[in-house]
Amino acid sequence: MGANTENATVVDPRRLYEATRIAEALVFASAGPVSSAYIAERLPRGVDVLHVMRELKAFYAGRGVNLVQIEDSWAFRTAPDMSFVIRTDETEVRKVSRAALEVLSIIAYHQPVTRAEIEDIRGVQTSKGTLDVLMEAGWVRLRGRRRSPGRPVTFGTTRDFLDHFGLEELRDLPGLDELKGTGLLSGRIPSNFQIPMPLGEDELAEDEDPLTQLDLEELGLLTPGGKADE
Amino acid sequence: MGANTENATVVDPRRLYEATRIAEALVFASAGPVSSAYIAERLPRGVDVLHVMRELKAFYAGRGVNLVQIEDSWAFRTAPDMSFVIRTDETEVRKVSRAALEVLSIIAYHQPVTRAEIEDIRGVQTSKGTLDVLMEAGWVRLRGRRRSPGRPVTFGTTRDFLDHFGLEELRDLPGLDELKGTGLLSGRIPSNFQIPMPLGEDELAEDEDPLTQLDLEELGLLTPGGKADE
Amino acid sequence: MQATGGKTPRKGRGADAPMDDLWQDDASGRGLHEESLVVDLAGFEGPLDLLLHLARTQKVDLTRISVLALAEQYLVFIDRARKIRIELAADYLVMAAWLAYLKSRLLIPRQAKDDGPSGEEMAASLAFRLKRLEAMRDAATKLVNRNRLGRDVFARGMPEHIPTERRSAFEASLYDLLTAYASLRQRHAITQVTIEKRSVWSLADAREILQLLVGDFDDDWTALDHFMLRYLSDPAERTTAIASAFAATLELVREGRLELRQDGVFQPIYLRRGQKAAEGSGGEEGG
Repeated sequence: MGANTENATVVDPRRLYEATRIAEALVFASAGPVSSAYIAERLPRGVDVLHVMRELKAFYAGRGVNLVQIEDSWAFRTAPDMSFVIRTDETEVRKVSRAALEVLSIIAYHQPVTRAEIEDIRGVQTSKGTLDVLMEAGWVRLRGRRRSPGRPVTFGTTRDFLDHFGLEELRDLPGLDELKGTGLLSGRIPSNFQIPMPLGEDELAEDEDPLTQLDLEELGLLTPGGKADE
Repeated sequence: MGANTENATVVDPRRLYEATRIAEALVFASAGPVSSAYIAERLPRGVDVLHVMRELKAFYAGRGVNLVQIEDSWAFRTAPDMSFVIRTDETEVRKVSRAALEVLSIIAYHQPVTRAEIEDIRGVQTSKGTLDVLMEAGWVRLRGRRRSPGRPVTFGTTRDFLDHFGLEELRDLPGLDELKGTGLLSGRIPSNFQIPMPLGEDELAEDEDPLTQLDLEELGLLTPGGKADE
Repeated sequence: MQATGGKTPRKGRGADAPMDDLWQDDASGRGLHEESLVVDLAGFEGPLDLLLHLARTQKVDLTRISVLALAEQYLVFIDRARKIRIELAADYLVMAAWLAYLKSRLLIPRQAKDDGPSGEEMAASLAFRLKRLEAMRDAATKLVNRNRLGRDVFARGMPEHIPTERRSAFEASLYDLLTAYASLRQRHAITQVTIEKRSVWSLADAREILQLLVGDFDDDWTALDHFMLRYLSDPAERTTAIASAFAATLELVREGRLELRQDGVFQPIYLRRGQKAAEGSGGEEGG
C-alpha cells in the first residue's frame, strides 16, 4: 500500500514523509483519539490526510504498536498480541493515602512510638486499616513493647522503608533546620518546636523490651506454636 | 529492520524482531521512562536488551516520534521539530522563577551540594520554598548527607530532571566540560578569603531583644527623655 | 525594596518570597539606568547579583574587570540609594563595608608584617565568585532553552501502562513523606503571633556582622567601625546602630576576641583582632 498512490494525487515522497511524521507525532501526544479533520488542519497543504493515515497504519501494521481507527479518529494502541507483556504486573500501584503518609512519617521520626503517641501527635484516631496498609507495604514493623503500664507495642520502620525512600539510614531524615531550609516547614513555629532524631532500627530504647514469641502470639500475628514469617 | 544481526550474539532475526516489538510495546505504552532492566525481564531469553534498544532507536531516528535514552531508561518522545504542530494554547510548562532556575542549575552542576554551598555561590539566602518548588516539580531530591560537621543534607537532581530537559545523562549538561576545565565547579575559591556571607533573617538570634529607648539612655547615647531617631 | 515599597531592611525574603515574584517577569524591569543611576534594588537578588550587574556594565571579561572600579561603583550605588532613603537589606550593607575595606587594602601598600590576605587576593576571590555566579546563570539559561518535555517534546498522551519496578505495590516518594510530616507538625504547632521585625539594630545584628568581619582582619589597627557605621546604618537608624555596634564591640573585647583603641574623644575607634579571636570564643569572665 502507499506504493500505488502516485496516480491519484501526485505527492512528493519527501512531503508525504513529513506529513506522516506530523500525523504520527500528533496522534502519539494526544490524550485521546485524534480526528482526521484535526490532523488535516496541521498537514502541509495539498496532502490528503487519509492517504497519510493509511501510510502510517501500514507502517505500524506488524509492529508492537498499531495505529487504529475509531470511527473518524485515530489512536495508537499496543498490538493485541502484546497484551501479555503489558499486563504481566497486575499489581496496580496504589497511592498511599494522606493519613497513611502522616502515620508513616510519625513512625519514622518518632520511633519507637506507640499507637497512643501517634494519635497524640496527629490529634486524631488512627484507623486500624492505616497501620495495616503500612505493615502490608512492608515499611512498618512492630519493634517491641514499651515498659509502661499496659506494655503497649512500639512501632518502627523497616529496611524496606529505607530502600523505598532512598535513605541510607534513619539519620538521613532531614532535621528541623533542613525542613525549614527547604521551605517544607515555615518559619512560623514556636521556638520550643522540635523534631526528634529517630532511634536506629536495631537499637532498643531504654524503656523498650524486644518482642517475644509470646507477644507475637498474643497479638495474633503468630499462630500459637508457629513460626514467625520473617 | 532486524536484518543486521551481525554482532557477537548470533540472534535469529525473527526472534530479534519479536523482541523489538515487545520492547516497543512496553516503552510506547508508558508515558514515563522504562528501565532496561524492566524490559530485559520481559524479552525472550538470550536477547541482549541494549542491542534491541539500539535497533529500535535507529528505526525511529527520523520519525515523528523518537526513542530517547535517559540514564538507563527509555522513552518515546515526539521529535523536537514537531513542537510547533503539537503545541497548543493550552500547552503549559511549569513556570519556574529565575531564582529557582538558578538554584536548579547550581544543584545540577555541583551535586551533591548542600544548601549552604548553594547560598555561597549565589551570595544570597535561598528564599523559602524555592527548594520546595524544585522538589515538588520532581527535579530535585535529597541525596543524602555530607560527612562533615553537622551532617548537612545534600541535594541532587532526579531522572525526571534529565527527562524534562532532554538530557541523556548528567554528563550531557550544557557546557559541563568547559566549566570543569575552568575550575568553576571545584567549589574552592582560589585564596582563603571569603566574602562575608549574607546575613539572613533566620540567622538572627530569636532570643534577642531590640535595643529600647531605655537602653540607649543607659548607654548615654540619647539624652533622657529624647526621641530615638528612627 | 523600592523607595515606595514597604520593605524593612532585615525583613529580607519572607514567606511570600517577593523577590521570586519579581524574577518571574523577566529581567526587563530590573536595575539601574546608567546615566541617572536610578536606584531600584527590587530586581536584584542580593549584593553579588548587583555586583555582577555592575561588572557587566564594565563590558569586559570578568577576569579582567577592575575590582577597584567595581567597588567604587557599588559604593556609589549604595550611597545614592541611601541618599534617597531607600531601605537596604543588611546583605547589601555588609557587602558595602567589605568593599570599602577591600578598597582601602588595594590602595594602601602592603606592609611587611602583614600576613592576612592581600587586597589583590581579596579582589581575585571576588572576581572568582562573580565569574562562578555568571557561569551558573549562563548554564541556567542554556538549560531552560533546551527542548523541554511538555513544551517542545511530548510524551505519550494516552499511556496504557505504568510499569512498576518497585517491589512494593505502594507508591510514595520521600518528598510526599516529608511534606506530610511537615504540614502535620505545622498544623499542630501552636500558631504564635509573629512580631513585626524591628527596624533597629539589635545587639545580635551588630555582633553578627562584626564577627563576620573580624575574621578578615589581621593584627593591624583598622577603623572598622568607620566602615561599619558608614554602610551598615541608615541615617535614620544611626543612633541605634552606633549603640549596638559599640555595645557589640565592647562585648567582643571583653571576650578577648577584639582589641579596641581610640586616640581621643570623637576620634575614630580602631579595632584589631584580639588574642582569642583565633581560638574561638573565650571565657565569659568580665573585665
